[in-house]
Amino acid sequence: MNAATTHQADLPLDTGHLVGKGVNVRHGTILTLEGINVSFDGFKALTDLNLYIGVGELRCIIGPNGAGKTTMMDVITGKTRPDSGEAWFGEQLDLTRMSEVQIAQAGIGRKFQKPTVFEALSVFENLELAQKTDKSVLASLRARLSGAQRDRIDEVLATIRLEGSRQRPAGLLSHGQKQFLEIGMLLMQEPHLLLLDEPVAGMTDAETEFTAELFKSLARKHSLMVVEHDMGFVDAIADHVTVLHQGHVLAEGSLEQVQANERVIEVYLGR
Amino acid sequence: MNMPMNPMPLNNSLLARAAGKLGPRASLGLGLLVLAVLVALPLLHLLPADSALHVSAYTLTLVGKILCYAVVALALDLVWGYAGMLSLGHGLFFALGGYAMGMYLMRESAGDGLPAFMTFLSWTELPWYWYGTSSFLWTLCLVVLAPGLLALVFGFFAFRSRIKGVYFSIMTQSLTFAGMLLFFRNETGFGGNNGFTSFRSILGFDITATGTRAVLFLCIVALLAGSLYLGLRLARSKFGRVLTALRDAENRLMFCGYDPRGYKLFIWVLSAVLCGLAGALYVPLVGIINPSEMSPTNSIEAAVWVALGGRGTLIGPLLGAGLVNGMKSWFTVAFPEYWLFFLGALFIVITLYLPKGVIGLLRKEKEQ
Amino acid sequence: MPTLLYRMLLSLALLLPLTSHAGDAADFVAASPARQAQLLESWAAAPDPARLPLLDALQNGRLVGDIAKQPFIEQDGRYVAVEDAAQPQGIPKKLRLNNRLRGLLATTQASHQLLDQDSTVRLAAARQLQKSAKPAQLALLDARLAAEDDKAVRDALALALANLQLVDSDPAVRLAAVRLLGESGEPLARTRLEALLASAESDSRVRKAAQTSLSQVERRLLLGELLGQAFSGLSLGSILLLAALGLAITFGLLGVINMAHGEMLMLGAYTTWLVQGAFQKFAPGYLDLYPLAALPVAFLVTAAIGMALERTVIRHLYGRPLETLLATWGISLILIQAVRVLFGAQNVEVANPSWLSGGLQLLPNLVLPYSRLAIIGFALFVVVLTWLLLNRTRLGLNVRAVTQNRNMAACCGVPTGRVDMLAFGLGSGIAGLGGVALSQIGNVGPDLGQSYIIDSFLVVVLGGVGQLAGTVMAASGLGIANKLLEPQIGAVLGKILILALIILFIQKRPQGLFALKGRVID
Amino acid sequence: MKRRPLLKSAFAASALMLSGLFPFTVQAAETIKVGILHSLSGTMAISETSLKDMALMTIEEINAKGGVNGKQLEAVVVDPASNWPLFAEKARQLLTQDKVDVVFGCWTSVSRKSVLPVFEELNGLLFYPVQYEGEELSPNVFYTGAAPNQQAIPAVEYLMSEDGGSAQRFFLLGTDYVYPRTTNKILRAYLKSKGVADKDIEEVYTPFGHSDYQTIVANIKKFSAGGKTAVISTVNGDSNVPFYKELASQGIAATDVPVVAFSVGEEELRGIDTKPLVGHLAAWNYFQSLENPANSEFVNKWQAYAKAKNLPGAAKAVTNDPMEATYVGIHMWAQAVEKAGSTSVDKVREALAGQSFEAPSGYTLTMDKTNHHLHKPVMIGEVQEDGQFSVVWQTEGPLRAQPWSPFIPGNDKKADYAVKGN
Repeated sequence: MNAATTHQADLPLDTGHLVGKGVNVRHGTILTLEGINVSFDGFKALTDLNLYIGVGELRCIIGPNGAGKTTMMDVITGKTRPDSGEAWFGEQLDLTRMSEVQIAQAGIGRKFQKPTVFEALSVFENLELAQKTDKSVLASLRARLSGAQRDRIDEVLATIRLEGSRQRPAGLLSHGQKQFLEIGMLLMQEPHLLLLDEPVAGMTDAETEFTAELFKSLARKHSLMVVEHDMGFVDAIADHVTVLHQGHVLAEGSLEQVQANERVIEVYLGR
Repeated sequence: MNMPMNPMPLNNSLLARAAGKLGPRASLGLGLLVLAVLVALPLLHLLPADSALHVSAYTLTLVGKILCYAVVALALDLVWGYAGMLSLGHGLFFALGGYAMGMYLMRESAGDGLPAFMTFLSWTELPWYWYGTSSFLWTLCLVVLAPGLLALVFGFFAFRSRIKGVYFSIMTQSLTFAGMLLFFRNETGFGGNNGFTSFRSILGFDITATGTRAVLFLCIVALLAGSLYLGLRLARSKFGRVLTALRDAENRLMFCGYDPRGYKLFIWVLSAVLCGLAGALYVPLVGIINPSEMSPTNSIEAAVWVALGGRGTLIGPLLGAGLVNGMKSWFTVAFPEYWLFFLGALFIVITLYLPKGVIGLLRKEKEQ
Repeated sequence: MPTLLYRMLLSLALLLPLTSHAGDAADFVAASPARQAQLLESWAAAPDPARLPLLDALQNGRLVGDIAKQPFIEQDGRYVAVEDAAQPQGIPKKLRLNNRLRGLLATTQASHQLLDQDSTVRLAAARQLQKSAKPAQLALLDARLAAEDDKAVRDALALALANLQLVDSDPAVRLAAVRLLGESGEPLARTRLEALLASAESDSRVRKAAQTSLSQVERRLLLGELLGQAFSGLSLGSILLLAALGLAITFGLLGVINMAHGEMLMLGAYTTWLVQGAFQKFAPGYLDLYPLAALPVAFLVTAAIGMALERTVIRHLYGRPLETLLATWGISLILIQAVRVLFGAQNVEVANPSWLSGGLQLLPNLVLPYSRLAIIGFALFVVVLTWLLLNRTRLGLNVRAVTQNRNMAACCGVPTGRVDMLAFGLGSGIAGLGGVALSQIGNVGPDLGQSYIIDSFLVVVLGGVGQLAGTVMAASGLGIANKLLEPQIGAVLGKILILALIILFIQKRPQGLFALKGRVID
Repeated sequence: MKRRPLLKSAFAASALMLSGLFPFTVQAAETIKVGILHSLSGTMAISETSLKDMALMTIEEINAKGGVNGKQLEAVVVDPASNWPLFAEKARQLLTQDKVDVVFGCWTSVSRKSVLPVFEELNGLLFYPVQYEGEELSPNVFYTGAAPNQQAIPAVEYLMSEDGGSAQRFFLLGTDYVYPRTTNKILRAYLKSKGVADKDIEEVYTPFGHSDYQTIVANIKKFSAGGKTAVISTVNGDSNVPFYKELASQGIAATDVPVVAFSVGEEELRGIDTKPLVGHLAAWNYFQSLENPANSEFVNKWQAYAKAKNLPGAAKAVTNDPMEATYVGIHMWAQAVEKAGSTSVDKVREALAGQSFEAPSGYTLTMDKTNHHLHKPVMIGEVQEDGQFSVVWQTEGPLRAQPWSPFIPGNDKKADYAVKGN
């Protein structure tokens, strides 16, 4: 229990509105991290991290445990404030100055390592809550689903193959189904950038294969950043891979390039 | 923030709604029946005392009191059962509403002079916060504003710094404790330990007259019905689903783009205002308001009503408030020395064996 | 010079063998209270060692009189005749004193003790006379001062004399007296000097000296007051700490919102009472030692009750903190009512043993009560013990392992069930120890625990859950803040202000003073 | 069967209401019902429990002598649990559901204020046995405890006398509620009339349940350096133990600064080691240590009763002023019922005026003809080592109560007889 909250900046309360409808991506880069440093009580989680993700790119991040993958996602989503460095979403949105909610509304979706869905709500309702719309208190009080919104939910239900469970409480789904539901919720948010933390953990081979298909079809329309340990999965989807080690980028390139990199081998196989 | 504060049964609220959907006609019928009984009670009270159907003032006051508590339980359930924030300070909001009404009643019985306790403190004029309290309309505003504003300010700070779980409970408890200490002081200007008593009239009507009592009772029934309707609408709206989501996975909700603070604040203030209204009706009915209503014990007891009845449902808290208070009324006469044992054992048994409360028990039987 | 003459005459009178005190006891027993007061005053001015046994008997309440007003001294149930009394007629009655007579008696005894062989007795007597000497004793003090050879006693006597000399007709004597009073740290000296300044004192040198002396005295008094405030803050802090320490384990480490924690304090205090009763019955000679015996007993009793509760109720509720709140509240109701039915709703009497009665007179206006000193020391002892237990023993290691990751600990072969039970027992036992300490300064009744529960939770939350050091800091901080605010704005507003400050403080540090930082996975 | 749960909850709700409608009572044929309204749980249980037992003992005693008007008394005991609204509810229940003819009960002023409207509305009869602040005179209440002039003022007179130590400065210490505030207001006015200056009077209030008296005792010490000081304590209940313990451990003896208390009796002293407190004072209308035949019979009877009923702490059972007032009240009511030949409230009220009773205090106490208060003697007792008081001073005879103290402005206009809604 504690406290990444200590890194939270105090923000005004009324952030229940979309910050920017569109993201300025003139230079073709959706995410820019430059010189990011994060430390917890002396432990350096990220040191001088630089990372760029292009529009429509599908990027895989790999790295041993403790390499700083999750902390990096925390920085991008506003959960952790970097001690120094810059984080830009597109050209104009400074992620270090935005709250988690503002970042989510600006179009960054995140899937947690451990699938988190609203267990007491049905699958349909989970998707309904995630849907991109006005998310202020007043709007929620008055909200009625329009036909188009309903169609969109049905569409996503079909995409994640959960049509048969639309009224089931999400808590009763299997682990893999929860993973899909969470991905479906991300889709409902219509984000520009999706951060996916170990999306295929606990999935069957068939499910993994299906997920790979799904991600490939998502790329181009969205930008994706996938953290994954399953090299087979990485091989199946990624054209570009980044290796993180001890809080900074160790290598970047195609999977073959990276796998051939001496330093990567050293890190993975030990000295 | 993995405070496992709400291991709520997964599908509780779903079931609740399922039950509602399965037998809408039956529950509506039953609801109307209860409502009819509650409306009939004050009318029967108007019958002459020797009539067989006469409802005594004692019964009416007792049932009225329990209904006021039921509103408190419902209000607490909105923040605890639905939004997952256990408040141990709802007694404060209840008492504030009561005090606001009490101020009016004191002015009414003091006439043009100062309330007796002020004369006693040798005060020669009303303190500023008493201005306007002789007006019933302003009093109604106060009944809403006093608890509402306090909840707004406290909630704003608390939710801004993400105080939740146990911390939130302890902070609310301290808040009501501080309020109690403040109101105990005679110089605070609310009658100190004695609080307000000896009310004479309300809007010019004798407060002990059967007619006044009946109308008061009807107001309480209306408040309860209104709160229930409001609760039902909220629970069925998207707002209600966001609250449930908030309770179960606040972080997920934030990454979905919802700002939890606004949601929490809204339901928190609404709940406080409902409590205040219940307090305002409670005071003329029982004839006294004093700081012990703010004692942390009272607020804990309210949490027990909710837990007993079944949180996260709308009917549960009402049942809980009724059961505990009914038992209290009976036990304090039947076993004056031992009733605390019953009450204590009840809490233990409920938490150990009935995590979903009485409602859960009833539903479980249905499923079999 | 009438004063001088008077003094010489008196001194002469003192040297004369005292004519008749043979009837003193009889006179006293027969006299009305007003006459008794006169007798005591005259005896105070003209002490006689032979009268001491009589005065001692009077003070101890052993002087009795029968119907014929004959004096006797009660000894082990027998009545020993004083002077030439015959057999007592009827059952003699104890001589009742009122406060006025008690005060006079103390003065009279002191002036008799000035003649004692032992210099410490004389010193104590001189100190008493500083407070209560009457003008009639001027000559006596003068004479004793001249005859005294012990320096400390002489200084004390000089000060006692100076009090009386403030109204001397000779300005030089007054001046010397005023200067001497400047050395004193007695609150009474300030009053006397203020009275002198307010009076029609004509001599400007005396006035000036009185001003100087007054400011000297005031400075010393201020020091005493400040130290006193700091001490009372520390003492309150130590009490809060003892009350909260057990909770820091049950709530802080196990995550159980133990509303019955206050009742563990209460049970600890009741155990103390029972142990006291047992000593009164079986070992009255060692009665003074009962608090020491009560410590282990209270620890064991409350720990056993705590463990029983853990096994039967609480272990079903781990991970559901808000439900432990309700269940333990039920437990607390039952415990309170059980004690009420068993031992009665009234408070029971727990007497301080002699070594915890009274206090250490550090400055004339600063007394540090032994009971409070002992509690501060005891609190430190318990903190150190708890720290050692948690950080230097196998059990402590297990407790920390279980509280950090229950499943992992279980996989490593830690018997989590047993560890939970022992940890809860430890927390309850420490609360029991706190109860022993609380019994020495407050009341012991069924509601004892209720008054500490809110403060205890605040201390733990403020300190940071699971942080022993934070708990210590929070307790002493709250204690000192309370005591600093109390004289300024009163106890109630002080407390409200502190609660408000805590609520604001939690804003800045929602996890308390001493929270760990780190990455958290949701 | 989808309706069952809902029907069940309806059943539960109606059962609940029935339990409210028909509370637990046993109807017996020829008895007179007597309500006892004392808290048996909660914060006030500490004081009120023994009053309940005393009332039961007195009723037993009256029944053993054949009852009242040939009928046995039947006690209906309820527990208002130190909860003030519950007091009102229980009072209404006793009067309307159990149909009792008289109620003995209440301790705190707020509980009395809470039930007062109920008694006035239903024309019930309440006997209130505790010393209180006055400022009230209801036709439905008989006050058998002391009014301020029957306790506070004689005590201060004593303190100012030579035997009491000729106090010149007064530290008025109380718990912050109406009784201490009224008493202190009266005392201040009285002291002023005796020429005591404002700077020689200090008034301090602590909250309920205050347990840390370090600062206050230090202040008393400081204040007492300015001249012969007495503390007049209206500290309530539980706070007394820490207060006296702090006095003792900071070395304030009764000879230096005597404390006279109006709320500390034998029962409270049971919880305190009195050895360091010898010489401190209390003012009451009765002490257990009084030596007269009526009292020794009273004390013996109580101790035997406590033992027979196995009351907690029976071995050390003590009597005190409110217990005596309860005892006297019940007897007076019984006498009045006999005189009136009926339990009708109006007739009993009439019969009570001028009723008298040989009280354990050794005096014949009389109910005033008009003002519903007893004429009572005032006694000052000194704390003894054994937890008892020895009387050091007492009034010549019983004093008439002044519920409307002349020292409070505006009271001269109040009628000295009972009027509704005062």
